Amino acid sequence: MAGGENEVKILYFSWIRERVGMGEETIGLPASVETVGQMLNWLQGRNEQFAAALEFPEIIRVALDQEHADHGQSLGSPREIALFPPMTGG
Amino acid sequence: MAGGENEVKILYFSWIRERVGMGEETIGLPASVETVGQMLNWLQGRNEQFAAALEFPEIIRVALDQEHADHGQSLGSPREIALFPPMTGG
Amino acid sequence: MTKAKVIVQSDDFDAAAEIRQLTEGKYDTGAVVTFTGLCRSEGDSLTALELEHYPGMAEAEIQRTSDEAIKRWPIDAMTVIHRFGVIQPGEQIVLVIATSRHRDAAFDGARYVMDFLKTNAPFWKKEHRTDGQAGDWVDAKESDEAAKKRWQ
Amino acid sequence: MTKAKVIVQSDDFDAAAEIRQLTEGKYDTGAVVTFTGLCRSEGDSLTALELEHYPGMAEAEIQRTSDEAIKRWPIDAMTVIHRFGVIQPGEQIVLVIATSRHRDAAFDGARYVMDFLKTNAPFWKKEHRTDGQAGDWVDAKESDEAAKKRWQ
Repeated sequence: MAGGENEVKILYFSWIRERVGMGEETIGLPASVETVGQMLNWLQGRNEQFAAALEFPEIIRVALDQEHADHGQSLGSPREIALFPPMTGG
Repeated sequence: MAGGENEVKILYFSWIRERVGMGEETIGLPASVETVGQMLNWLQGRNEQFAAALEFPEIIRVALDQEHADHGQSLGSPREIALFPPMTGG
Repeated sequence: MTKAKVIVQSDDFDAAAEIRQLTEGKYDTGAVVTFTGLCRSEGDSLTALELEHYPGMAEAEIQRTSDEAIKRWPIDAMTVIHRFGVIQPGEQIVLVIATSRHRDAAFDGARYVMDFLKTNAPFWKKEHRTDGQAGDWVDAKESDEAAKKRWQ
Repeated sequence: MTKAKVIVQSDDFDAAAEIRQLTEGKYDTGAVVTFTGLCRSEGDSLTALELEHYPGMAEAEIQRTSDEAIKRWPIDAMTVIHRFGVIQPGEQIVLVIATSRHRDAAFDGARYVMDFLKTNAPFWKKEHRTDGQAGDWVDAKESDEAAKKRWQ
């Protein structure tokens, strides 16, 4: 893969979607991003919107291929990543 | 009251009703019967059917005026007494 | 304080209609827990259960139990219906509905009422057997006595 | 092992019909516990809640949770329906039905599913306010996180 980047679909929900200004995108993550937490850190540095949306990364929930993932978890090579706030269904 | 007896309605339910052969009766309890347990003991001595129905008095439940009563409880002067086995509703 | 609606009847009941009665126009109720007890066939060995009850005390005892639940938890409304008479496998025997703002009170309230109703409400079940033999009175279960202890 | 029936839809649901589906002809089911979650108006301050969800994962997460309940307790059958979209006060949001031979498994199973669904199923509620102001996203409650701990 050119530049060591992996193309992946990322979905955003709820107020994260509103703050980053889109529901989904496909981006290349640098190969240096190895864990869920590192990915959040990298996304936060992209622009002002992402900085605002991910200001408190500890509360952001992440799913890899539709399964909940801890921030310390290795990213692997998912087809789909999702970022969302704590859930309020039911 | 003549002979120191108090007339009271007694109701029988479930297999106690079947064994004593009636659903209810009005009887005079001797004044010497002061507690629920003493009443069970006295009823047991009435005849063969009562002896069979109340063979194991510890499992017999008693209600005084439609409220559960312990065997050690004072009988008082209820309008209505009921004898029944452990309940199996619901 | 709300009083529970308590009915003891031989007729069947409509759980959905009873739920509607408790929730219609109540826009601060967020949780409805419903328990329905059904007659089992015990592996096709029973044609029916016959429920005997103590009229008057059955209603009074269920009322005491459900009013106690309303005192213990923030319950918006409660309905309890218990049938008597001959009831066939698959038919409804008992209904408990508890509504509340949040789910915990509704779950606790409904379960509390069922736990106490089982051992304290004067109902007795007699089996009608498919093989024609005389049916037994159902034995009380020790697990039902034990279930009450979780509320102490 | 039975699999739970899981549906995520914008349409309303008929709880009574769903219960019938789980109990009809099941003569060894003795207990049905139903939880219905309703939209509250929060003292008339809301005209509606808007539920956003993550399609695919919402179904998968509810399926994982309810299948886990079926593994933990002797549950005969289970149905879970969760709505998304704009829902008005008094309307139904979520339905959980658990059936079992006895009441304990049905109560535990239904409550377990609700406790995990609240914090693990990807749904988010946004308020629509009666005063016309922009509504907030509903905050997650710490009590919901705590509720899961009782199952450890």
